[in-house]
Amino acid sequence: MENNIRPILSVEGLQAAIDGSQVVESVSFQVPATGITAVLGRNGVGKTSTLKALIGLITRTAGTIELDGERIEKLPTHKIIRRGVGYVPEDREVFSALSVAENLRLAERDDSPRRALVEQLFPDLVKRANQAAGSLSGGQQQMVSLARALLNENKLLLVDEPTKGLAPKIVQEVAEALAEAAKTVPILLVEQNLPVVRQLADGALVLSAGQVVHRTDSARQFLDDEALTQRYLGVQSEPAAHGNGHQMPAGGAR
Amino acid sequence: PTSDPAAAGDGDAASSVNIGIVYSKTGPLAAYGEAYYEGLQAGLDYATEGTGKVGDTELNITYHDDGGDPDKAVTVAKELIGKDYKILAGTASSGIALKLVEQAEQNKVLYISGPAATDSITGANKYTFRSGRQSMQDVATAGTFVDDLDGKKVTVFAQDNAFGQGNLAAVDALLGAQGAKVDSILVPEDVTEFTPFARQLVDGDPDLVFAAWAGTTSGSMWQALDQQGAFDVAPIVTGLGDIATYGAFGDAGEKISFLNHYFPGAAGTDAEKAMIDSIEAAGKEADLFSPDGFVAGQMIAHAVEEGGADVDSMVGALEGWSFEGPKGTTTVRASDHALIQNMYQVSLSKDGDKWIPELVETIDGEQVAPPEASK
Amino acid sequence: MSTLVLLLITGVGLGALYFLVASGLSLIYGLMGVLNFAHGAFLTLGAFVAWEFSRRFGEGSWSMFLLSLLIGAIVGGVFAALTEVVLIRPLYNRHIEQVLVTVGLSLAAVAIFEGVWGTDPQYPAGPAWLSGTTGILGAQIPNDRFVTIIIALLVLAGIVLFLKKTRYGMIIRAGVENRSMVTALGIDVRKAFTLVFTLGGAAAGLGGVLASHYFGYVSPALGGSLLIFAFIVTVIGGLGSLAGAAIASVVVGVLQQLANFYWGVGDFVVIVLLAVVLLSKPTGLMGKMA
Amino acid sequence: MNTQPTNTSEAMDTRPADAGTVSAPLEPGTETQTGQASQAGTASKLARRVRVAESGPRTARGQIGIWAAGIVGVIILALLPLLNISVPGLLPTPTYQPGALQLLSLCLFMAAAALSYHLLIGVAGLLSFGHALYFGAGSYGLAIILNTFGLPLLPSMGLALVAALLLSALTGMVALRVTGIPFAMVTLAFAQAGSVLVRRNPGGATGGEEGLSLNTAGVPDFLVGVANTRNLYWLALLTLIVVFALVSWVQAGRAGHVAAAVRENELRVRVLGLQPYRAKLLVFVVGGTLAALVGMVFLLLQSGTVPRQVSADFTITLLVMVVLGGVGSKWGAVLGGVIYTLLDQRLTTLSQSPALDALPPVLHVPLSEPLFILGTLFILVVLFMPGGLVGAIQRLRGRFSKKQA
Amino acid sequence: MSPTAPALELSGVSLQIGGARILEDVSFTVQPGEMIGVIGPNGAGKTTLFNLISGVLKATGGSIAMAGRTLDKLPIHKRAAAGLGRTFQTSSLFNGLDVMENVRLAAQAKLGGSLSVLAFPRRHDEASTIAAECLEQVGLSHRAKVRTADLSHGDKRKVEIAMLLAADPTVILVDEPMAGVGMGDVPSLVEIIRRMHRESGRTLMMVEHHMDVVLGLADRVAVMHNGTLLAIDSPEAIIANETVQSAYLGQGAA
Ligand SMILES: Nc1ncnc2c1ncn2[C@@H]1O[C@H](COP(=O)(O)OP(=O)(O)OP(=O)(O)O)[C@@H](O)[C@H]1O
Ligand SMILES: Nc1ncnc2c1ncn2[C@@H]1O[C@H](COP(=O)(O)OP(=O)(O)OP(=O)(O)O)[C@@H](O)[C@H]1O
Ligand SMILES: [Mg+2]
Ligand SMILES: [Mg+2]
Repeated sequence: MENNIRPILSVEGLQAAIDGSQVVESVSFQVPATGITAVLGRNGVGKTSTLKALIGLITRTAGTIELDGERIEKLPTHKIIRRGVGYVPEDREVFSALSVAENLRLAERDDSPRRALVEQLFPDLVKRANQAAGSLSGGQQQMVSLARALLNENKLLLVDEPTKGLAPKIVQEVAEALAEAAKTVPILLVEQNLPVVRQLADGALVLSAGQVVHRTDSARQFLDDEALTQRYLGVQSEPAAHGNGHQMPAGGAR
Repeated sequence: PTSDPAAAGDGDAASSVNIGIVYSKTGPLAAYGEAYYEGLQAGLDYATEGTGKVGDTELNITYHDDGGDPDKAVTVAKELIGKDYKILAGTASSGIALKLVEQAEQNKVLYISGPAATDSITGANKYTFRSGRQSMQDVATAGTFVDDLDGKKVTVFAQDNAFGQGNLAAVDALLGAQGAKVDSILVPEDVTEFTPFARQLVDGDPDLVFAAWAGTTSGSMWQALDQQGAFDVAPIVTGLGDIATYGAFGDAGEKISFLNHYFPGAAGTDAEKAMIDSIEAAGKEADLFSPDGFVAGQMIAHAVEEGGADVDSMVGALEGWSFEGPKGTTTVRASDHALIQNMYQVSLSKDGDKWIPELVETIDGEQVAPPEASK
Repeated sequence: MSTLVLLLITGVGLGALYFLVASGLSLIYGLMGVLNFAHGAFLTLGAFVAWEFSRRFGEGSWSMFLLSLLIGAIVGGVFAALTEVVLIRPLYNRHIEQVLVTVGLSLAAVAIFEGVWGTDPQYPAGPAWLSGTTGILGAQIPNDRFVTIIIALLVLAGIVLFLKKTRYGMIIRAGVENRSMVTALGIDVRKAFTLVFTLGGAAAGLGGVLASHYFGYVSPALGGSLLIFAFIVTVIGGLGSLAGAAIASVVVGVLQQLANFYWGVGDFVVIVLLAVVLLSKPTGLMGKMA
Repeated sequence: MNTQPTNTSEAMDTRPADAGTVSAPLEPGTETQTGQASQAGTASKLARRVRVAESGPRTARGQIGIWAAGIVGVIILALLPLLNISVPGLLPTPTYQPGALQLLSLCLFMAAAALSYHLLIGVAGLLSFGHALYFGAGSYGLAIILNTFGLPLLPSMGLALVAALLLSALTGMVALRVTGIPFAMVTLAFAQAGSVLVRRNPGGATGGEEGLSLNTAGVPDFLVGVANTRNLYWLALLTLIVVFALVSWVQAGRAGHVAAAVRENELRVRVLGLQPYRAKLLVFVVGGTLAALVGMVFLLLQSGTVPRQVSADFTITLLVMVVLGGVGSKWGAVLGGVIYTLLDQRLTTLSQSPALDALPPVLHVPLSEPLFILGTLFILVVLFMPGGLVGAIQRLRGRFSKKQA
Repeated sequence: MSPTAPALELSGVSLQIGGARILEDVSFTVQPGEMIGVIGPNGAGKTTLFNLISGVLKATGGSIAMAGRTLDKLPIHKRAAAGLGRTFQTSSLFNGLDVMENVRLAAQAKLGGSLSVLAFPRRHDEASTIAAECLEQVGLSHRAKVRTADLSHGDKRKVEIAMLLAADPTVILVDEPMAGVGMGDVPSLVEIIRRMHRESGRTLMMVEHHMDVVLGLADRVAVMHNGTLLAIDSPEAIIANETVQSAYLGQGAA
């Protein structure tokens, strides 16, 4: 689905390093101005690192990044974010010593944060507003992390494994929330849960060893191609239903 | 000052003697170090008549900073002794001086300590002498402020550290022997709020107060004494420090009875004139510890003159030696190497921004001689 | 009786002085996790410059005294800001190294002060009233104690307001825990850190000027001598708790005063207090548990 | 909070459940759960980063190379007093003369002292501000025993060592009940108490400000006097070798391993069934006792003690040495100790060189203050040489071998 | 300690923090060799349950026994030494040590926790051999020398499992082992866990949100909700349970 609208994000030859060791080796891709683009790949291929490099959380050593037509590869992180990027990190990274309410207040960039949306999505957080975020359960922390990004109006959301550690019901809710959000803001989504990817993603890019090895406008097509998923994700056959299905995982029969 | 160690050591042994001066050029006692250094230059000049030689023997003097750190001083001392230095001199820090005393004894070199006041240098060993006064002499001078001590209550107001304890013991021994009832208020070291102790002093109603205080807290100590009205109760005696500390007494300055180690101009000897001239020529001012340096210069010159490079002969030459120093007649007591010297009573008065010391009385050295130290 | 009154009030005065030094330390340590060994240097510099200033432009009047307080605070703040930008910032997230550079700075700064002002103490003069006394219940209390107590209260109120009324407290607590995530929320965390450091330094500079009047001298060693008690007060009070530091200051001041006067063991008592508090409540008196 | 108090028999072992996690079922591993936890983690973070530098050349060949260099180094050091080597500026005299030997002995001692501190901070991640207490316990203990009992040197040393061991065990047992900055502060408090005690001069035992002199009556003649500086130098070298061997031994042993793991993640160690407290205590006591040993030999070298040896300043000096060399590395501690001591001792001379007088005051004033140079140097190392000297050497080597490849 | 004593027995276990009841009156028994899956919404108390069993937290009520021996008074390390092993929801590793050292510490603990300074780990001692084997099993041999801090998220999860293998406990608690593991690697991890359970007859409890995995492996499934044990039954029965469906799986589930 080629569209002629300018992509919201275009990345050319991006390289990045952590403590001097190269973890992103020349990555180029574009994120269309609408919909969800999935980033796929096995553990350790550099998905998280790519996301972090985009907003300058790890050192970018080469390449160009254009957000909405403007170059941002030289900007410090907070300036990139203020141009309208929401980031949901992989390890939740809530501020454990701060209360839930403080975590959320800290994230508010706009004059009119969308508190109602967040409260409706995660009522649990309202109940726990004064609890220290560090004492939340893993899933509750994930909600805080997501909520922080959804509070603001953004041009682009970068979301790293948002459904990890969430109960199936919440996974559904989060997926729906993302789908809802994607109506107004494009999302670059790292996700291991393939049923969720299938449900949400429009396009996809696949990483291997720090490089983009496959790009597609249709994530579904990719997932349906057994040879490709086997090659890049190591998955024999991707379960057709949502992750909550009751099928035995591959090799999981007893 | 020459400071080229390489020049030392070589050359004809008979025609030069190596002398190492270890003093604080930097560190907490740098100010004393400077006074000592200037005095020493003057003293050497005076004793060698500007030649730097006694007879044919060259005084090969090198200067070393101890930075107030005993480890550095010991390292330097060992280095020098290893390079065949026969004489060490200097330091205002009692802790460092005692380390050097130890080195002198172990290695049989002459050591003439500087302004360090601790009594334990006196009589420490055969090789150790001193060019300044010691605490006992201060205390004895304090005793001269009351005509008859018999039955009087003398309170020692001091810090509870080696210095304060030493002074208390000295007062007990010296003034107690003259019939005074000695008691004490020992303020723990590190205390910064002296008001209650000042109150305690006033409530004790003494006849004479001897304040032994060192360090930066003296300003607030005097202020507390003044605020609580201690000066209305009894004369308070303390040692007058170097010029830089005159301001520390604050408003109390004019009320304190000072004992004094050195009062410029009091002696009026040739040696003193030479010292003051020489120091002023260097753009400085004669200060409390200038004579310690000057006397050290005199003693070094005399030791070498009489003893050449032989340490035992130097010791022999110094023991019992009596000479005209910047404080008048000065004697090295043969038995324990105490330096018998005059002391002074002084008062301060304020002139605008400046404090001017005034001589009240010169106390004869024999009158305030320390009791003999047992070896 | 009057002795006890004297001990208590002067103890509180001493506590106020501790608090003035500890407040900046506690602010920086509590929020940023930096145990700032250079705090003493901020303090000393503030005191020295204020002394230089009033010496040159005439001392002894109230207006000069107040002006010198202001100057001390500004100098302390500027020095602290520079320290943060040049030394602390490049080492973010590396608390131990941050502590180490402040150790290095304190060594170097004291050496510089010695080079510039000499090792001898200098003696500042304030308004005459300051060195007088006021009688309370038969005890003659030195007047400068009252000034110290009042200014300590003002500083406490000021910092509490700053933390309550602005987002900075929150930003920094979050930033200490996970700095990059704060920037990833679009916040320039560096500015916040510099600001807090500056405030801490200003409190130190102010404390330095007051300390120089309290002790009656300024010397390069002034800051260092107060620092250890400021540390103790900060830790007893609890990480990041300004109220804790205030309470601990008064407790330590009074306790030290009593123990020193009656048994001569003030320092030991304070040390025992520190050990007991930490062993029974490692987070300190008012330290947050979660 | 009504979580049950810890049980009676093993109160210490259950402590973290109380101190760190009682109020919240925190997920361990998110290291910065509370302010306190973040403090506790800092020492380990420091040690951790240095590991990065180490992990490169830790190949078998690299190891052998290091050891070979070490052995050659020891042989050269042992021969120094017999050689006539001059290093102008660095050493005050040729190496066979007492001046140089005294300076070198001092370097070796400080290296040994730094090594004992390395055991705490580098291995177990324990940031102690009270290490000087044990060093002082050694030197003061031996001096007092020699003064009062008149025993010969070796039995006196044995006695002092036992006393220091008991002291470090006792204080360690208490201090290790807390971690992080509280631990640093409790150790500081103990050392401060020791320092105040020493300066108070109780019963005339410690000599107050002035310290004690070595009573040479019990000391064999070959260790007394400048003429025997060479023997003292060899003694210093021997001490360093012994301390190095013991530190290596403990570090490589089970206890060292567990201590290193505790440094990284204490809860995880417990969950594996190991006891952090014991491992830490063992390391603490060994570190303290070794410091006391060094302190004793130091007494012989300097013929006396001073209160500074018990002060927080001295501990900070050790910390500076370890950081200078590179936290987490034994060789770093040795290198840091030697270089710091050289600088500390020699900068005084340098700062008085007449060449400085010619400079304008802006340069002259700071440069003639040795502490200024030292402090600045230290800052520069921390800022620009993470991993200290050893880290820098390894980076250089890494670059070198990359070029070769 | 009779051989027939249950591997784990919880009776009336509760935890209150402040006013909040985190766990309330949880009782159940696990037979030796049994595998229990634990599911429940986020914040239900699953991790807390593990924390109480392993001693990381102290219960405020009730009692816990392992193989007939009460654990209530035992500190963490004694419980571990008695054969209880666990993993953490957020990977909890020795970050500054390398992967090999991490796993070897676990093996060391197993081989005897003596702290004698005389006991030296040799380069190729038993512990190292065991550790190498365990790394091989989770497929991380090639990363043995990498600091765990530098691992990607998924690889850290695998180290956790390897440590478990090396420590070789008899009763095992695993907290969300699959979270963040790429789909392609799930089957092999499932296989490892199955072997741990089946072949050596160990007792296992596993918290996991991947229903496929839970249902495929567990003999019985425990459902937690709001700090209480809602049900503990066979997988089939649990799936059929309507409360579970609505509270946990959500409408999207079959
Ligand atoms: N701090 C670090 N230092 C060095 N290397 C690192 C560091 N953090 C990550 N890496 C390496 O960078 C590579 C990419 O890691 P990244 O976290 O981006 O992977 P990922 O694709 O997100 O994996 P996962 O699915 O497991 O989260 C990995 O090989 C990892 O080991
Ligand atoms: N200090 C506290 N105060 C109040 N509530 C707390 C506290 N600590 C934990 N809780 C709550 O206890 C509940 C149980 O948490 P737990 O981590 O056991 O959940 P979980 O079932 O493992 O969830 P997840 O699947 O999300 O990991 C959570 O709701 C959490 O917020
Ligand atoms: Mg990732
Ligand atoms: Mg959980």
